[in-house]
Amino acid sequence: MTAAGMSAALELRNLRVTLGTVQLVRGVDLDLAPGETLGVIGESGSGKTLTCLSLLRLLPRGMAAQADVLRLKGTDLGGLDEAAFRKLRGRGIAMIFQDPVGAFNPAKRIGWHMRAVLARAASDGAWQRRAAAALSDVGIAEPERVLRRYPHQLSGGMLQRALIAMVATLAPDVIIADEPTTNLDNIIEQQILALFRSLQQRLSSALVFITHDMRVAALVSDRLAVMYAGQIVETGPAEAVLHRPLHPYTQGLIATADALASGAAQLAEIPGQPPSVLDPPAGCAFRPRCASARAGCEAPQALRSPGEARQVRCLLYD
Amino acid sequence: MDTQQGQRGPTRREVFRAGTAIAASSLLPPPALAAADATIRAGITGYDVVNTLDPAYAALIPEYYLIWAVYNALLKFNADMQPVPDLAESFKVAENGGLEFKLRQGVKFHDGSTMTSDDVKFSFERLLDDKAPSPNKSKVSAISAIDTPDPLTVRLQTKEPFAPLLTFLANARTGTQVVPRKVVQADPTGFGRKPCGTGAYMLKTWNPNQALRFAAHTEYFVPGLPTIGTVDVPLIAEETSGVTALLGHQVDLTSTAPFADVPELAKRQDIKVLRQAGLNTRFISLNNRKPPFDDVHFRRAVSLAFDRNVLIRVVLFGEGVATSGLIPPSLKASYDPTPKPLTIYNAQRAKEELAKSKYQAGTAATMLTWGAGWWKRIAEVIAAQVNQTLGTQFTVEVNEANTVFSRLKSGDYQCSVWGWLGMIDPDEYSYDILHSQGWRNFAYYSNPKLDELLVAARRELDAAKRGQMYRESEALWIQDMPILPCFCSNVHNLLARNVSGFTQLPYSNFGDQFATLTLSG
Amino acid sequence: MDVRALTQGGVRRALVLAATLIAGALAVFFAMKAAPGDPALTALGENARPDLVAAFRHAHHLDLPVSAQFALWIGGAARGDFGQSLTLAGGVPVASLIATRLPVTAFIGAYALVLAVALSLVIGTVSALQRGRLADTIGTSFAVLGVSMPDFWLGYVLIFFLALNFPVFPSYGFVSPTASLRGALLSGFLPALAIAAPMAAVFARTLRAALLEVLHREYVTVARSLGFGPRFVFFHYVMRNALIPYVTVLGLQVRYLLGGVVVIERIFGIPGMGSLMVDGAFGRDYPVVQACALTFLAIVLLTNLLVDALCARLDPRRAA
Amino acid sequence: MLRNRTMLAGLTITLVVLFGVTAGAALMPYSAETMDFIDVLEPPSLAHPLGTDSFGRDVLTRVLVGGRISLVISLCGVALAAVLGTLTGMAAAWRGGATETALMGLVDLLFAFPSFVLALFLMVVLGYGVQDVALAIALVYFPIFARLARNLTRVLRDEPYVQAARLIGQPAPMILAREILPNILSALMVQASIAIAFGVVIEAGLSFLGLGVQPPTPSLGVIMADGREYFQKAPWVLTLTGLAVSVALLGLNLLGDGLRDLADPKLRQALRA
Amino acid sequence: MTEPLLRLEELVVEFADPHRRVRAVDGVSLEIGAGDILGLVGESGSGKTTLAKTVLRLYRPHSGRILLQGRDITHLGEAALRPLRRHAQMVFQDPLSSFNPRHTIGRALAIPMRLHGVARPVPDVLADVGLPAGFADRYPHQLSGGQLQRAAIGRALSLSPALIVADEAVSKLDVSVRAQILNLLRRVHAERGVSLLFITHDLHVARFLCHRIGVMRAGRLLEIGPTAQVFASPAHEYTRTLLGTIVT
Repeated sequence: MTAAGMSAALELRNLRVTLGTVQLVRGVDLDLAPGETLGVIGESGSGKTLTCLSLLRLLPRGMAAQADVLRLKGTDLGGLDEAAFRKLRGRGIAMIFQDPVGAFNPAKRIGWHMRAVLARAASDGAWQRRAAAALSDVGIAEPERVLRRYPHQLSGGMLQRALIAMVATLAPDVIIADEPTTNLDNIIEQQILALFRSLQQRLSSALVFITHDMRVAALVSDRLAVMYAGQIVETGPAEAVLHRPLHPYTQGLIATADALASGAAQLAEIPGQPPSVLDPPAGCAFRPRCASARAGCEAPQALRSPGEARQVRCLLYD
Repeated sequence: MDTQQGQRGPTRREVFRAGTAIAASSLLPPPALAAADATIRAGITGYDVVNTLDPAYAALIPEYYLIWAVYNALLKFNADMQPVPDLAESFKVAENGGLEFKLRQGVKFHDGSTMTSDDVKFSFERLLDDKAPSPNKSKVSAISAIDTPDPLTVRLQTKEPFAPLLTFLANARTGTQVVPRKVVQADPTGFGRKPCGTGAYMLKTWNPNQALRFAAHTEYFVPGLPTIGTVDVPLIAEETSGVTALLGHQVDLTSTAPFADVPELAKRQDIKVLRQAGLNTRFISLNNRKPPFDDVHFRRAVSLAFDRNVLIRVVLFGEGVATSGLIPPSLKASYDPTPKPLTIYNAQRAKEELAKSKYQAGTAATMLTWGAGWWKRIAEVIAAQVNQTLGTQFTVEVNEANTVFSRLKSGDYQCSVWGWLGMIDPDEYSYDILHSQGWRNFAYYSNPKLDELLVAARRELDAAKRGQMYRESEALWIQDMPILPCFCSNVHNLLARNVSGFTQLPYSNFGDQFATLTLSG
Repeated sequence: MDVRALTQGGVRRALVLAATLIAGALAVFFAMKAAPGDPALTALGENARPDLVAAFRHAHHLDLPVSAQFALWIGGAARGDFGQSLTLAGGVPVASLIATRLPVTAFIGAYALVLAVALSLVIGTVSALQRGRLADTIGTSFAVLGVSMPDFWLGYVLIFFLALNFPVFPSYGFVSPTASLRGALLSGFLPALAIAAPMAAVFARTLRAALLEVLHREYVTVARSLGFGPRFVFFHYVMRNALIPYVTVLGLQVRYLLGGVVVIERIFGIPGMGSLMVDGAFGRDYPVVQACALTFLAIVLLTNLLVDALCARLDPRRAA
Repeated sequence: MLRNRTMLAGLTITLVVLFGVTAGAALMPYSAETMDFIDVLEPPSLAHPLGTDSFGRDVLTRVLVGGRISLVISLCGVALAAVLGTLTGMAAAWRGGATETALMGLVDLLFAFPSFVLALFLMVVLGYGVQDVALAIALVYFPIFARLARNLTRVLRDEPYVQAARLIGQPAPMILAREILPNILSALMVQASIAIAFGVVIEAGLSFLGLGVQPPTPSLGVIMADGREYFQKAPWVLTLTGLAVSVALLGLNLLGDGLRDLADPKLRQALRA
Repeated sequence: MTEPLLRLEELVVEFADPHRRVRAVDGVSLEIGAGDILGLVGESGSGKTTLAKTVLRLYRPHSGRILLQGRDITHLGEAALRPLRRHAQMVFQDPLSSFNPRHTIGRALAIPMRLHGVARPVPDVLADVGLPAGFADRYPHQLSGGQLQRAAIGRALSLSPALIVADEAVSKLDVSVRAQILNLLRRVHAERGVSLLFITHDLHVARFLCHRIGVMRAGRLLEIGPTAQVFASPAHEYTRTLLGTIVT
């Protein structure tokens, strides 16, 4: 609730995503202050990508999303029709995708993509010049040359920069970045992360940064939210979550990462497998893998607030 | 049946059908259009190959369709199939079989030159020339000398009287049409593609395999003819397509019509159907040398075992008559109208004959036939009926027409659907098919008494006596049943409502009628 | 370097094309020689005299060994001389027959292709956009029905139920487009439709599937996430990329299209390559059948080249 | 949902057709070949739902019997094409290099001929008859199966599980038979169901032109060619027979569509090419 | 001196794509001793996977030599390789596609053992990698990624190979499962003494598991050395850049 109030960039309450009778996202709340970065950590099937897509109303066919509240900069988005909502995409909320290669129309040059985006941004001047400027803002050398390239002629890192440039051109209030560096090599990943930081300073957009990698999340985020099986199981300031994780799942993830980084002889492991999306265990979904599981865990758990700006969905903190 | 019929294969249909002016005579002559500008589209149906328009070397039916329009012979047939003068003004038959012709005066070829007796002589010599043999040579080989005492007189000598010669000199499929000596000698091989005759129409353009265009010969020797300026002749491979083309107004006249369609088409108001008994004979050729047809009783049994009227009904859809011999009804002078009991369906007698034969029920035989169209239907119906009546096991084998003909010629068959069309003299039906030396004798039938009679008939110049001899011959061989006569089919032409002036003859004439065609509004 | 790669690609393609043509010629020639039937007898009549038959065989080199015949033929073919027709149009150079027939078939084929493309673009698009609704059901049903109808049967049905009742479409014959374009379009309509119907069905199904597949691509989601309008996304993203498989299938179907031409030409009496080949087949006109088969082969190969070039234009990833 | 309905419809029609051409034909009170020269060219009625032909035979009976013949011809042709094509395609893809170039060159050559031109040509060369038509269908479809099998095999060849099979030392024939074939079989089946439908069309087309099956064998093409002879007089024979053929093919095509939708996407891609 | 388990000499692998030749591996020489764990790190396109598959002779090298247990297998045909296959096995990146979707896990494990005459019950093999015996009857799609990767390791181990090549064996796994597999690999190495050629782009993982590390870029092996040494004092500029990305 830190960033709540009229000034919140984004306010989401109790988001549920369903596919037929299956609940894929089971009540997610998000709050972002302007310029804030929220890191969302989760494994495959945790529902983090669906949460993002439903914010943009771009869920795949067949899936339905419902939320009690969805406000962007205080404006209620719940009642907007598709035509009105469309105008909001890109400029109100924009998204950066995991696979930069698949994000571009393979039949068109980068310049075409830039031009199409520039047509949405209200500004003047020759589009080539502005497109080149936008590309060079994201650190692309020789932007004029890149404009003439087709997507398949560029590396993933280059494409991700170009996509970021496109989004940046629209100066959205909220940027959602869904595992934007997962498909990239280490060195490029570092550069893109740096780019995100500088971009955010420049645009003062709020950023939702989704990742499965603790270390990456820590680099960019002000606050962290950890998702497991369609629910947020822990949130808090990034420093606090990394150093004093509360939820057993978060604790396990951080222990593993620490062990790897320190070169220990044996890695701390979380036993078992992530739950099936189609049939998550009743109650606390982490219960079957949890060393601290006890009586009561089989009941659904609510979020508790054990400390300043922190929340955790675990019986241990009652 | 026509020789080409066999080889052109499945989709080919017979051509030599004729028609009397059933329709034409009942109508008043319609007012002619601006005839010189008019075009008539006369579709040749069932064929789309025309190789040559040189009468000496023509072999295909559609070639003759057109040759009849481009050339004239000394004689032509009248509606009763009697030879009457054409290029000749008159003719005399001598006791010894020699013929003398007085030619018309001032007949012009298409190139403007005048026809003389020398051109006639040249035309016959060409047929007889061994160096470039014509397929029609046999038709005129009886001629021993050709004299041209003056430019308008031609005398033909024969070693012995040869009665069919007169018929062969008519404008039919015998290659005796008159060609200009100078033009042919200038380019003997190219002549077939650039024909030049005395006929009512001359060739303008030739689109191989597609269409030909003819223009009126303005110096044609019959005053006032031809009436139509241009005749387009599309070559329509599928006979059924010819019907749809006529119904859809893409052609004005067709050379044939599918039997099945004729009864329906005849009911329509928007077209005219010309039909009459044709000059043809359809039969089952039996190999008299091979079992089981080497037994006369078996042959008789089979002949008695099927109903020819069923063939007429389901194969011809009523467009024909059952026959008891080879000579078709259109050759009135030689035709024998008396039905022969051996060719009339009689299950009881059939079984009796089978009992007398050395073969029994269960005997198998293969009946050859070919391709699509109604030929295979004949075989199917006969085999089914014979099997039902006699308990035999006749099967139908469909082959390529070429193959069937080769097998017939080499005697490598048991029985086969067969027939001939367009033959204009009884000699062709009798001598050729059943004389032991006849070249069409694929039955390998030999009967000395018949041979003798047929040779005598060839020499008989008196038409009435000659006709009687053929009737006798038919009664003679039918007892041996060397082949199974089946039927004679009608010939048809389809005309658009506004087309008149087409006189149908039994031999499926076509181009010879272009001259008198008229269009009404 | 791009230019060099391109020309190298061009040379390679030309070589492959030439090799395929030669191999095709070989196959066609020797297969035809193995066929039963004697062209001399077809040309001269079964009762032709032996000396005539011998003369015919000599004149057309039929008396030479097959390998020598092939050498003569392929040598001529390389110079555009396919010999002379034996039986169909005796003595006429086959090349000139083909020259008069090819434009007709090209016209009918192109006509059918245009009809099929036009029909399939509409049906495929509507089906994909209305997926699962009534329009889709109707469109898809048409598409499946279309492939299920034998084209020759459809040809007959069109003639008898359409042409004979609405004389604006001739039931028979063909007007050359050089003589009258209107006449050509009218006279070619029914045959082109008979050929096009099954093609349109296949194309429509392909387009529908391709559109649905592209609709699921991430770049479509990305485009929408950037706020691009639905029309813009559909034409520039979805349709543009769905055209790639569509054109590929179009190219593959040319062989069926040309196959359809063969039968339909004959039924409608259209003087094209198809009816020429059928007649040649019936008439044992070796040179004509060989030249036709080879010409058809060349048409397909050239179309493939064209489609490849088009695909390369549509899909920069495929460009050299 | 829709695809299930499509497939269900296809399956239903196919089963009805199969029943018709087997048991149905046997149950009909008429014979396909025995002629009845009284009830000639009767229009459709209760006694003869599709009318009678010019020999007085019940057209429905003939369509059912002919359908069986046509189906069997197509089935044999396609089966031959599928077996030879699959073997060729798999061998080419697995061996690669010159073998692949040579084999696929041959396949592409056959593939470059317009389908019906190839069939027509083969009929001229082979002669007419049931086996010849089946052979022509086989040769028309051989390149399609060969290309499909080759494309699929190339995709699967690089799949880790196939590489794993190589690494454990399975001999190539065993890998092809055990690891690859079962996984491309569904795509081949889809192609086969569509090919069988088209095979019937090829048979019908050839026989219709008079170059295919020859009477009295009543294949569908023969029945339609016969009906063409007297179309003006009795249009139902050609029209209704063609309609019956269309419905049967509709079933097969719907079934193929349904199967295609069920096939996994990687194979679906290859199916198209 | 004893011959190393695997020796590569100036190995070059080229691919002919339609337009040009691509040199995926460019003159790599290295050795792996018995019981050694060599990590190959590098970014995508550096040629490390191609190198791994060439070592196992899934690809045919263009030039150079591959010696496995002292035997030159560079140009051996498929048939000659077959009996040698059991000595070198592989674990793939994508666990699901490493199994024939139509075979049960039990069958997938039994086939290699039967081929090479190893008589060991499938449940025992499953137990080795921490899977319950009941999994033998399941099909691949019924297992999670981590479970499948265990089975894949079990399949490789069942032939008692001297060398296992693991190509990004944990990169497709969920974060919470990765540690399990890494621990398993380490345990397997300790218990069986099998050598590992471990391909990864994750430097943490490489440091955790490998004795020695080779750094590849654009088909070339830039440097190779003991893990601690490479991490502490990288010889190549590129290695330094790469190590700079490590977040601690």
